[in-house]
Amino acid sequence: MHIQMKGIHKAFGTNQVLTGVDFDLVEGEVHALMGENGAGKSTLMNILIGLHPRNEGTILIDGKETYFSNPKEAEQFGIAFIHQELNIWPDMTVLENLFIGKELTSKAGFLNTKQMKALAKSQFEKLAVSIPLDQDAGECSVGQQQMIEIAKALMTNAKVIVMDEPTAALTEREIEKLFAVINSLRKQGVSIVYISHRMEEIFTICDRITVMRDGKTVDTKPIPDTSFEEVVRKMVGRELTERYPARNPKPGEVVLEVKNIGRKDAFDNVSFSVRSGEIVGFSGLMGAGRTEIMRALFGLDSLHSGEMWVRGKKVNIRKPDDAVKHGIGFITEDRKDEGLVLDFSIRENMVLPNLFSFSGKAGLISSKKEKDFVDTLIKRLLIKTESSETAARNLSGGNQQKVVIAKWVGIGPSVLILDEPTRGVDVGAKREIYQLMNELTDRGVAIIMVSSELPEVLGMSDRIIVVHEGQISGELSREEATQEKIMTLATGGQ
Amino acid sequence: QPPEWAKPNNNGNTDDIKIGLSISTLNNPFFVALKDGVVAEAEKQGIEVVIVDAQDDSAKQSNDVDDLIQQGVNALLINPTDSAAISNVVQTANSLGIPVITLDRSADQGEVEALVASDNVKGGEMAAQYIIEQLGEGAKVIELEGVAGASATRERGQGFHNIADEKLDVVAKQPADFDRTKGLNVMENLLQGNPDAEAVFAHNDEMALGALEAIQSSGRDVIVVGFDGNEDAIKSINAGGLTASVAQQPALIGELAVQAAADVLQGNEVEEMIAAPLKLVTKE
Amino acid sequence: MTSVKETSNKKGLQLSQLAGKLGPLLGLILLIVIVTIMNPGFLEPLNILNLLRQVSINALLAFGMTFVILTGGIDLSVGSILALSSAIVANLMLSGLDPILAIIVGVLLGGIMGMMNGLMITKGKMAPFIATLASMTIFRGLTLVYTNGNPITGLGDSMAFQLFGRGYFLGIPVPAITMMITFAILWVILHKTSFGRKTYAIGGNEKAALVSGIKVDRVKIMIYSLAGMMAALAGAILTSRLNSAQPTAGESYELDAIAAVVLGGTSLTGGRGLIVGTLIGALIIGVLNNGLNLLGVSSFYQMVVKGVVIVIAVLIDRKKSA
Amino acid sequence: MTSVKETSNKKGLQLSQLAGKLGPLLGLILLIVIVTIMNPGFLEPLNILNLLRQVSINALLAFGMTFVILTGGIDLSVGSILALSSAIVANLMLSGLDPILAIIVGVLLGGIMGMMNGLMITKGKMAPFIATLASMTIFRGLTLVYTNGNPITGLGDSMAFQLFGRGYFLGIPVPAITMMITFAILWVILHKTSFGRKTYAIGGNEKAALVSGIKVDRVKIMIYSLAGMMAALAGAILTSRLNSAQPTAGESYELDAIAAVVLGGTSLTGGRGLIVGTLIGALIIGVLNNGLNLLGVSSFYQMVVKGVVIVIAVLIDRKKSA
Ligand SMILES: Nc1ncnc2c1ncn2[C@@H]1O[C@H](COP(=O)(O)OP(=O)(O)OP(=O)(O)O)[C@@H](O)[C@H]1O
Ligand SMILES: Nc1ncnc2c1ncn2[C@@H]1O[C@H](COP(=O)(O)OP(=O)(O)OP(=O)(O)O)[C@@H](O)[C@H]1O
Ligand SMILES: O[C@@H]1[C@H](O)[C@H](O)CO[C@H]1O
Ligand SMILES: [Mg+2]
Ligand SMILES: [Mg+2]
Repeated sequence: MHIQMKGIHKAFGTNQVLTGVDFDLVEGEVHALMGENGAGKSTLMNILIGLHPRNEGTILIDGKETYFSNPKEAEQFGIAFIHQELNIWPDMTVLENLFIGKELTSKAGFLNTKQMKALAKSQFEKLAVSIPLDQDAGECSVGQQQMIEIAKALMTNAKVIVMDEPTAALTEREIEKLFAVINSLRKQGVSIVYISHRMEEIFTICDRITVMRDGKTVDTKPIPDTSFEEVVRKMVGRELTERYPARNPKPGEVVLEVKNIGRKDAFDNVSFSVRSGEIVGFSGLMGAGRTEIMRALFGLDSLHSGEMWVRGKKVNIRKPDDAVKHGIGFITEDRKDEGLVLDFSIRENMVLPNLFSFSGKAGLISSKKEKDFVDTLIKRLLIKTESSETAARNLSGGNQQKVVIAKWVGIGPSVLILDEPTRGVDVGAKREIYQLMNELTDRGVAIIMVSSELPEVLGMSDRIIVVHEGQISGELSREEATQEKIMTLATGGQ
Repeated sequence: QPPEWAKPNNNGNTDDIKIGLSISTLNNPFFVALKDGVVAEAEKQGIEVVIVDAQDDSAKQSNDVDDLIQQGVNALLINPTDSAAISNVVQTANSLGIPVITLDRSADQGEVEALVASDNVKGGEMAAQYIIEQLGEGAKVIELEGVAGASATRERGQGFHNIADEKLDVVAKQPADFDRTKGLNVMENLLQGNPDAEAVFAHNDEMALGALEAIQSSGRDVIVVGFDGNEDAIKSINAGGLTASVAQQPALIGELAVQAAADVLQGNEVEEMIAAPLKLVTKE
Repeated sequence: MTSVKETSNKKGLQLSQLAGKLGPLLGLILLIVIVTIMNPGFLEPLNILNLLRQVSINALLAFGMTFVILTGGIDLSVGSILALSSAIVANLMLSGLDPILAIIVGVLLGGIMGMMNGLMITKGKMAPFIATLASMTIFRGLTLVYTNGNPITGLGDSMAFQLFGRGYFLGIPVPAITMMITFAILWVILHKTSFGRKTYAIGGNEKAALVSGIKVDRVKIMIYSLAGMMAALAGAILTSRLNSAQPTAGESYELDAIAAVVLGGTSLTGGRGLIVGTLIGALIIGVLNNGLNLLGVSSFYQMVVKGVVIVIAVLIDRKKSA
Repeated sequence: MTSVKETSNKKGLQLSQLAGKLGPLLGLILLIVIVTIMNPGFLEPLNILNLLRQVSINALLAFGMTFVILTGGIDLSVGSILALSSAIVANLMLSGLDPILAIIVGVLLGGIMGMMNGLMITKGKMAPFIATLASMTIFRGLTLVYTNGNPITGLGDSMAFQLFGRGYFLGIPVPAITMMITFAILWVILHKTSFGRKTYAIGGNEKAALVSGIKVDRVKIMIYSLAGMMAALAGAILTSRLNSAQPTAGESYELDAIAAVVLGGTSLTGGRGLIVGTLIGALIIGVLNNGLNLLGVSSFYQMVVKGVVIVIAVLIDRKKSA
């Protein structure tokens, strides 16, 4: 299948998102689509499959003008879409999830479960996933859910598959599996649109790349003819120096220490400590239990065993507000779900964890204090916005993430837990976040960073703790850490 | 008292008389008939009527009457949702010099020119008497009560028990809110718990008709005495369904009330209690 | 994830699913045992038949409500739809239409009223609560206008019509049979067809359903229409039982229907629940009403007991899933 | 994102915010104009005073409901709390307690009843709809048990008590003054204190609020207690107006209160809305009730009109935000 999109324009209300985008996909290629957050990548693909109508422009498929009025039509035509946001029904089984909206039925109109099971099984075998089909999808880790989505798309026998950040929730292992599948699909003549913010992946798996900026196509090139630096420059419109800013850590006293903490069915016997001014990276395979450890530390889930000390004092954290009182901040995995009140302005979001410090004697919030505080943070974190009153909803992903970080910077934290701090964030914003982390540690904050991106873990951590099946399987210093060593520990080898 | 500046200046033309009718609820045929009686009589006398319906909410009724006063009515006909709750409204009307006549139910306080109603206590006694006549003393009776707290419920119950407590055996009583559906459901259950019941006294015909359905589908032989004498009930009595009903004359209550209002407005004295006669309807 | 974890996970899952299914049933059995001990008359055949007949109206409303709640919606208007369609059916019969035909027309009209809810909610993007709150008021008002506040009586004595609400077939009350047949049909639709799958999908994650190409609006409109049809069917039974159409019929029935759905373990946030649970929930409410009456509990205390039972049932349900 | 885009975004936002604020007000003004044209008597001073008094009870309930709905909850029990607290206050007065003291005790008791809702919802993890549906039944049942179904009368003639529901102060009905003072206090709490901010945060994203260290459970419990206190305050006014406590008082008042909140532009999903909108919403309902009465519209048609107005208002609101 050969797809040509020409001069595509799209506005949401008064928000002009696409202004004349050209995109071309030939048979059997893996075509990277890159651009900063909000450049319009997802929107362009949503237009292709008929989820959004376009305002202007033509779409040719194999030379013929073709427009779909809904995603189902596109799918029937052979174009499948793995969406950026997971489309998972947590209360439905894996099997039900795989066939949502396209259940196989008998002639009489009843569901044909047997046939669906057989089909699902064979697809899972191809992907080497082993998730029981009658398990609830909600019980699966984010990574497993992503694999379900991928299987779902592959099952349609599509000739074109759009993958919108398919690896954002996957660890290296799953990514390898996925790449193997992509390679075999390519051999069968299937074309793939591959959207990702992970530069390494683009250069590993893709044949061509199209870069978008501010709703326009900047350039399309074969991968061998371009370089990492060129792509970045075209994306952000300026030169970016090295990806990970240099760190010169000066670890101080131990700020947080946990001893033998455990939680039933999640993790046990976890002990570690973090010093002020230090970044401790947490690495591991998907579902290893890192997020669960952090949630429990922060009081979001209850601990069933173990002890915690903050600055040498034993603490009992049962609720997030206890954690906040002890100066612990938590930037969660999913900023939209747990990080931001999307309808709140930047200001309202930023002051949320320490409202009390803006209230006067009568309990009234002083808006001047608030405003001064927020404006300072916006400047310090280089948040791109016209004013502090802009709703968080209207910010790009990277800027949203900065607002979440700012929330916690505001409480003057001793310990900051960052869970996947740059997931789905573009290169430029990523670097700014790293710089911010450095600034924080320079001022004595202890940082715990959970990340599934190995280069990031290696690039930013002073120490790396690897988690395997709910237990700490090893610890590596910055000097001794390599991708291989981490992977060995993460998979339970010695 | 409302401030002087806010009081309405009733200097409109006093030639056309306008009366306000506030009804407790129009979701009940009894009150629909009562309203029709008022409308018919008013038309006959060339009086304009404004009608408001409280939907059985005392608070809404006081708002409604405020609104009627606002429209400059010369007299108020009030069918109270509750005798106590209406008192303030009556007092307000008194203070503005608007005469009040209550229908079917009384007002506890305030000056009322007349109460036009059936004698519900007597009606309750009539029902008990009739059951004794039919089944003899000591018969086992179930009582279906009206809306809790309504004066009709209280008075009919009171009248009924005046006699039944000594001469009958009331084996169960439950409210069914003057409602046919509830009458059916409550009766079905009560029959199960009291298989030896011989008679039912329902505080109105709607409940009686509901109870009758329950009795008929249980195949039991129980006599049912209702209250109101509405069209459906009388049909049922003639068809051998209901045994009897203490008939009120809602339309007559309405007519009498309008007449009383006209009298008062012409400066005539009226009786404080105008009783609409009750009549026991049975199959002839 | 190790295979050990998976198994334990899965077992836990099945057990809790089982408990989720059995919870309401155990509650029902417990209730029946208690009531029977206190008044053995409860188990008499006639009482059981009565009970089934009493339950049928609430159960029908609750079946429709189950679909609505599974999509994450709510329908406060079913009681008013019941009354309006009942009034129309009665009038059609008065004007000489064949009773069975009148009932069919009534059910279709109920479907149209439900469809209006569906349209307000999908095309008008109104919250289901507020859309059906408005239509509850409108339909009730129309019923009162239409009947002038008076019951419609004199429905004649068509045998078929009388049987519909009051009759027996093979010794079982016809309304109970209607209820069971409807249950069977809806069970199949919910669990064995793609329409049922879509119902769950919409309640579980509406955005994802949309992205997956499910015609969310259409499914919802059909579901609210179904709820309307169920209400009209219940209305026809009530009309036959009362041998008249009551303008106040069905007032606050929506609350009992919702209670039945929730007692049956269906989540108000949508996406989770079973229609068999709703049947059990309706039976629980029925046994409670019937049993408390048999035990001679005053209707005031009955209200308290019913409220407390709902709280306990839901709390136990929560505990289990936590 | 370019700065150009942002500006246009922001202007759009402000405009729609303004429209969101003005929409209900424009609706109210339009309504007043229409009613006045059809019956100029509407604008007479006494009628306006009456209107304010009539509105006050619903407005007080709706103020409390605004907080509840802003957190994404709902409270169906306010009508029953009104009745139960009113009965208790009346009885306290009968037993010789000073009326003002009795009212204060009543309001506190209302707060405790509301707190029970809050506890069921937070600690019991029950859906607000079902928790307050249950407590609505329970509190109503308790009221009936407590009063034995009879109104409580003979409350004596304490001047203070009579003034509370019926009196005037500086020419304005006391209930209207109570309403305005309460409004002012709640406005400050909602818009100027951290408690108010937390209310919005919980409704906007409960998980994010929790992660931000907000004591979500505590805030919610306080909010349901507030709703209970507002209901009890409304109950005290009603008791004074009716010079008696009515066991059936407040039935279905929750629906009018919810309607007022929604007409005022507050979203049922929580996180968005203004208490001034609720005041306007309550006035819209009040003008409708009063105006339709003045125009002599029959109560049946009034129901239809009220339902239709709700639909239209919400539809216009949706259009604007779309
Ligand atoms: N449904 C919508 N309504 C309004 N604006 C939208 C909508 N969807 C996307 N946008 C806006 O369109 C712009 C482009 O969004 P899009 O999701 O296509 O970006 P993207 O390139 O996929 O970014 P990311 O890398 O963060 O996924 C953003 O400014 C976004 O806020
Ligand atoms: N909502 C949930 N319900 C049940 N189990 C869950 C849920 N979320 C996660 N799990 C399970 O908990 C375990 C640990 O998951 P966790 O999210 O902590 O892993 P992680 O190391 O952070 O990996 P990632 O976030 O990259 O998926 C996994 O076995 C996962 O399947
Ligand atoms: O007297 C009336 C009628 O009996 C009616 O059926 C119910 O209310 C009573 O007040
Ligand atoms: Mg995207
Ligand atoms: Mg994680």
